[in-house]
Amino acid sequence: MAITVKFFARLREEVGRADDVVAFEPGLSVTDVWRSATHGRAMPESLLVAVNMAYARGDVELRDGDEVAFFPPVTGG
Amino acid sequence: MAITVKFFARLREEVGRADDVVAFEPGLSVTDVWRSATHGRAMPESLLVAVNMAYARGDVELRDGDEVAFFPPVTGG
Amino acid sequence: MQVQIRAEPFDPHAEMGRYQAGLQSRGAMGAAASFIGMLRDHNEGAAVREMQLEHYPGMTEKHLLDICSAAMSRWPLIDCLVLHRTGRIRIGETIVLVATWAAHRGDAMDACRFIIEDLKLRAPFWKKERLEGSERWVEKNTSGYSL
Amino acid sequence: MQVQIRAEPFDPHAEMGRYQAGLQSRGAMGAAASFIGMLRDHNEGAAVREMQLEHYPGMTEKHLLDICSAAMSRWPLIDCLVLHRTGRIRIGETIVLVATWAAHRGDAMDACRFIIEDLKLRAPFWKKERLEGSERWVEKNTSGYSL
Repeated sequence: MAITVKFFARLREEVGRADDVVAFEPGLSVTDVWRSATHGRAMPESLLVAVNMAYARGDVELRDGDEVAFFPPVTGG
Repeated sequence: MAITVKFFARLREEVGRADDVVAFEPGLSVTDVWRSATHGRAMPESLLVAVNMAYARGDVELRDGDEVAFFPPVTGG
Repeated sequence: MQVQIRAEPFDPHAEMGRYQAGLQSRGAMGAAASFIGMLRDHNEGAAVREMQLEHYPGMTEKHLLDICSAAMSRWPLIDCLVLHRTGRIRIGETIVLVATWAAHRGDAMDACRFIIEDLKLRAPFWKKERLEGSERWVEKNTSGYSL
Repeated sequence: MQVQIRAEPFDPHAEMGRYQAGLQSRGAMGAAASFIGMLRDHNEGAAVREMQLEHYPGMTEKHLLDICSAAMSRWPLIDCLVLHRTGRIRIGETIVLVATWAAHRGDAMDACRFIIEDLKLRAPFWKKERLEGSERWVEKNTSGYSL
């Protein structure tokens, strides 16, 4: 099983892809997923995180099958 | 010459007319015009006054040809 | 800047769209705000059948223009529009439309609110409600919030 | 309550009119408030040619519905509507429409403002501006007032 990873906007361009998959293992946090999917890139200070389409913090522990999204500050409206 | 007097809404109904004319004399105030046009009726506490279509106070001294309007609190919008 | 007293029903959405389409500085407009007031079928505990709306021809137009001018000088507005009904008004019909245009949202929304609040407080209009079998003058405007 | 992401241009005035005409409780509605955001030809000192607007399919709709639900529970609203563009947007085109309906004006205007401010702060949309010969991501939304 696995964690689905998504990148949006400037972050998608910087990381070089919109989607990724990270292998699930018990105790995996959002921060772990970021490190794994970006090969250790520093987490931007203004980074926003959503787990299963709801805003979440970096220390959230994930469950198998979760969708984790990383994106910059939003600029809609 | 004269002062034109107007009454609106509930006040028009109570006074029994929409328009009136009061003879001008030097020193005439808005309050004088009210007394003259209403035959001494008490001035309602919430009464609003306009002179030449701009809000005014009761002690304003009038000039010949002025239009004085009396009306209750406004309820537009 | 436009202010009109209307004796006949109007569609506030179509009026706002038409007015906006006629504005020159389209590229400068980032925000529009509007308020629409409509006749409800209940007011202060009584069922309302319809309403008669009276104004002070001349002063009302002048006062609405003054309110709009005050808003235009207080906020960096591109334009504003006020349409207000008079005469016999039926349930659901629009009583007033206030619309503002600006580069930025805060200015448009603050100015729109300022105009409708000042209009409610000071513009010479008077409402007489026709209830079931009786009539009454509306005594004063309320704060605009449900109790 | 309706929330839609639109990939094509829309007329916000016609959309609001159409939605309002479909509402049941016409006699209960005393107030409607709206905010319309449009693409300006200038932003932060640069001439803007057009814009590309990206969203997070699924989360964006969910988040807008959450904002509307929060507004409906905080104010006694009758209904609310949010339409938001995505894709390639040209100068003057509408980016967002927020509309609210209530019995009283304060509730409608406060809720409309709450929705657009929360949308600006938290709804997952990202703007990329195309300038003369270059592109840039918009870094963050501003307070909504001219400097």
